[in-house]
Amino acid sequence: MLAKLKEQYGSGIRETSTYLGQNYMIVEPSIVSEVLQILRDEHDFDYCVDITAVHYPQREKQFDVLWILYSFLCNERIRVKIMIADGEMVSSSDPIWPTANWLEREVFDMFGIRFEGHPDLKRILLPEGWKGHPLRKDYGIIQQDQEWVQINLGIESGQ
Amino acid sequence: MQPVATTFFFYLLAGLTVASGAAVIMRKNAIHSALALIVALLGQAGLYLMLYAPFVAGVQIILYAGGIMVLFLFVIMLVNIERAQKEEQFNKQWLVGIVAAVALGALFVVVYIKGQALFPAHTVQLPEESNTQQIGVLLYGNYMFAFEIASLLLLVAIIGAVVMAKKKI
Amino acid sequence: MLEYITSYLNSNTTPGQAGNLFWAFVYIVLIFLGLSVAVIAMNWLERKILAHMQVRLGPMRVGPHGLLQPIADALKLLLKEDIMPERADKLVFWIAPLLVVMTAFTVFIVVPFGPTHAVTDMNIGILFMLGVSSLSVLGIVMAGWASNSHYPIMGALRSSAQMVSYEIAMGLAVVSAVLMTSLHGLGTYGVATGGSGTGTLSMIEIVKAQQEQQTWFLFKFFPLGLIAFFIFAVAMVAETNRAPFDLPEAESELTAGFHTEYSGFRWSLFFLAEYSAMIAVSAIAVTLWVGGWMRPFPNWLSGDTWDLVFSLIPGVTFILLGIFAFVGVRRMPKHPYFRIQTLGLAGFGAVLALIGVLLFIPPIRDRIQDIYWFSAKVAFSMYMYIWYRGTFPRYRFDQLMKVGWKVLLPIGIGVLILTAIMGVVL
Amino acid sequence: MGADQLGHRERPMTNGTKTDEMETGQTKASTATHPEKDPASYLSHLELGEKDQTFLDSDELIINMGPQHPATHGVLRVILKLDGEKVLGTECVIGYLHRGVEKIAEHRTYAMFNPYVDRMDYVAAVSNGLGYCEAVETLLNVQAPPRANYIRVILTELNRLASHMLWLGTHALDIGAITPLFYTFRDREEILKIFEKYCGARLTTHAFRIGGCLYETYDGFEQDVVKFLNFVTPKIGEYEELLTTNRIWVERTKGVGKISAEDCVALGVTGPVLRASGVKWDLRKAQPYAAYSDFEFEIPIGENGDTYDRYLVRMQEMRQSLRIIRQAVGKIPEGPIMAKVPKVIKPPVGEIYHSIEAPKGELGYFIVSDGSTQPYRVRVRPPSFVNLQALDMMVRGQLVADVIAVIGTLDIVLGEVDR
Repeated sequence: MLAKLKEQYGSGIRETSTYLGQNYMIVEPSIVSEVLQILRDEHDFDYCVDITAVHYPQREKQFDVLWILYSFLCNERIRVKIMIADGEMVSSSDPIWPTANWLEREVFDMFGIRFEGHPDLKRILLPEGWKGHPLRKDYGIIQQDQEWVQINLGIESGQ
Repeated sequence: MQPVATTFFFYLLAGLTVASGAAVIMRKNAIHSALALIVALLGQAGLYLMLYAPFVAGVQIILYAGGIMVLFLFVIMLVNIERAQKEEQFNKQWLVGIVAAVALGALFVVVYIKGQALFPAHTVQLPEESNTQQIGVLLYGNYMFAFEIASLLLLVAIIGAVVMAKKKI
Repeated sequence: MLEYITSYLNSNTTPGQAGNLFWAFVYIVLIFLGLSVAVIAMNWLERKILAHMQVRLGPMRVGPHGLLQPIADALKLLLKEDIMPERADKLVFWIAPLLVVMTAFTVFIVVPFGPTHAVTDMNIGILFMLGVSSLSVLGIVMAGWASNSHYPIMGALRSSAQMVSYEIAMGLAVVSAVLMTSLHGLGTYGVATGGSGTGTLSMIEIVKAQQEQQTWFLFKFFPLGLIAFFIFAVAMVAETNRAPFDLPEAESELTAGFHTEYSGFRWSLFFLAEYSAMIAVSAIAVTLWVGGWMRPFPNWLSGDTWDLVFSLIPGVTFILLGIFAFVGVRRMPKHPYFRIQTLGLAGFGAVLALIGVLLFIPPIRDRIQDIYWFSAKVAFSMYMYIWYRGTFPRYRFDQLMKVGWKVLLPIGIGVLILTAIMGVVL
Repeated sequence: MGADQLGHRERPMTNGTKTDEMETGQTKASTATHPEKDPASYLSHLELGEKDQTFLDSDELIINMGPQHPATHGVLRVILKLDGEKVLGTECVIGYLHRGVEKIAEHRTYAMFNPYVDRMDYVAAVSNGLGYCEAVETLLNVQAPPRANYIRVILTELNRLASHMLWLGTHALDIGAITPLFYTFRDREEILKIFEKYCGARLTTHAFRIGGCLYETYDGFEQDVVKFLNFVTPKIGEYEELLTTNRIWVERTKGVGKISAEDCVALGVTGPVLRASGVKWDLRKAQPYAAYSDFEFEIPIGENGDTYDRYLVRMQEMRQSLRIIRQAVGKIPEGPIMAKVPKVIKPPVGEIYHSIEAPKGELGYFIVSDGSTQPYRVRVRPPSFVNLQALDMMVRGQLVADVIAVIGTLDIVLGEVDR
């Protein structure tokens, strides 16, 4: 399966390997939605378990964005990973899996990664108008949007 | 039981009815108007009671005040009534209003002057105990046909309303 | 003056019909007080019974077994801040609870607790009851609208639709019962006992008709009476907005429905009205189908001996309740902390027993036993209310309408027609 | 039908009460930012939904359900767009209980973060702990000893029972049946007592440690569990007696909140909701963890994917849990309860995803390690969060009362939705 994909995209698939029995592949951001589509349609990865991201501030391409997929038919999981720089757009997988809607919103909320073609990209867990994206490594653990708290809650600080 | 303080209650109920009737047309708020109308209807029911017509009074309360007016309120709350539009209507009809008021006033004057001749004073002591029974006998005896026609008319009205309100049945 | 007062006692009619204002006033005061006590008692009983159905204890802290809890609650409600939403329609918001309470209490004018124990007997008694109780929906609609808030207005809309719908089924059931009163001159019960062929709407006359026909209308034209009663029993639960038809105040959907924005005393008025309305419709049901003030088995167990036995039951009941209270006293923990509670319970038991003893005195006994049987039947109906609440989930709005219009209404019409046919045939 | 159309209001308002008004600003802001919608998309959008064109020109009503509402199971806020009582669309506003668990994880050591996961799905804290411990164990490449695994299974299944009981009680309460709540809470109490005796805590237990269990079972643990099993088996029948054939219950739940298997998969819905739609999939069978491969049990499935089927599936699941516990207690092995795990947990660089079948669905942990004592990133895949997304689809075109029923049947815990 992976071989077939590799054949199709060549260097687009940068790495496929297994760590502790879990498969993952790293692909180029440009082809990720096609790969995901193929994985769903041709390889029965019909269940998108999770979409998430990891922040590596010291890297040039700061973010890992991950799709964790599962196939009911093969009882198998796979992780699709892309690496993008800050501010780079990722094509949304909402058309492929409707579940991606909220998951991508959460990634946007927490990391500030924008998804292209998402129907309703806005904050989900934090309130509208909050400044900053908490799960970035440069966002301190006790940091908060003082201004927002003061305006909307009428208190000095939320801590 | 002999009635007590008849005159007092008559003027009380009549005054209540007239006052709330005026409120119905004078309030700008549709809900307040509807509530005033309910009070007017209740006052009327009281007047019926004083005329020894308990059945009519009961039906007045149960149908008009308890049934129809509730539906009125229901519809007023549901339907969007734009206030401005309503006020405009009031302004444009002042001429008609005056004509109607003058006509009605004239009628009252005539009735007041010729009242004795028109309605000769005879007090009928209606049997309070069997009032309802008599209505029943009359309704299903003498006026059977008219009664059935009326119910048929209502049936047609119901079907018409359903046809009008529903897009597809 | 004294003559005016005593003259009524010999007359065999209600104070309203006798034209005795003094006694009418006394009856009104008695009914008002009795109803308030009944609502308070009902509050405690509902919480206790429901609690025991749900494997918990219910109120236990204020007074022995929480007996004083309703009083404490009433005090709390009276002292609570009365909040009126800023943008509420002040006048309507203010009138609504009053209207609801007024209608709920007014209907008791014609409720016959006994052949002479009613404020008055109207020629249109049952019509009056239905009419006045149908006015209470106005109060609910006004409350919902005046609050100027979303949940209350949805509650108001629901309740107006619901009550108007179920009033029709209720009316049909009532009419079939009224029809039964007119059939005693013709029916199988043979001897024309002066029946004119026309029925009556008067509450007292309806019970008297059952007395003459020697049957509860519940069992008349079996099973027609039973079906009519069943329709009424369902409709009356819907009319009073109680589970499983408590959609206008559905807690889990509309927070509290039409009285969401009410607090303190105003809210307690709604509460009072709800419970007195429950008692009122139960009273209608009892009057129409279950023989009103008549004691059970008047024709099977007839005769002076049985009369005496049944007339002793009220006193026995109260004495048993008193004994029950004393058992409770014995079972109270023997700790100084509980001394006041124990004494209170003992006092309560003593009062109950005293009432029981009083009820054995012949003049009181004869006057009171009608009221006792009537109240006992109403109390059973109230217990059913609590039972429903403990057992049933809530209907959805469309299902509620379906039950009202597509089930109860056709059956009601069918029962009405069949009753009429039976009356003619038999 | 909004308050502004009632005829006499000076200022137009979208929401009636004062508290609502405070939130109106937010609502407007959130709806104003909506871009153009793709009608085929599953989600959201209050602008969608056709208007009912009767001649009475009734308008839509937008109401806020929550965040303070007795039936939204916490602080869920659902903005409903209604036509009368019919739901045209919903929008969930979540995050009122957001505590930044994932951020906290990056500043705690692996062992220190363990108690935090209990606070997510506080109704099924043991399951959360199990998932986290197993994920870290996978990362460390260690195996918990068999006895620890058996204890884990027993406690987790007890927790599943407790979670389902709480669900049943509150769900029935939402639909208006008040009595089952007290019955289920009475029986849940027995479970909590066992937890308390085992680890001292009742709700947020922190029962397991990375590598196994910290506590050996107390004396009489097995007897207690068996006693509980014998106690609770008839009780489940009792619940069913109250509800399963109750006409009103059936009418309120049959055909309500229907969702097909395809939609479930597309929306990532897992757990009993997925199974009620007819997909026979349970992680305990599909990818057995702990000691689940040792036990015999069945995966109950439904047919229609409606609220009634979900109810039946969960009832069956409770019975299956009892079966698992009975087997586990019967053959619980002797031996150590802790694997050899270093005092300071420093997993090698790498990333791992491990998921378990929590009472609500697939609960997954994605952990990235940079070789230090603190996780570089912990991502929780919360079942409630993903399942809640299906709410909009399930309630479209149904009534307000059904929204309540569907929120109940999804069995969400806001602590887990918001984290």
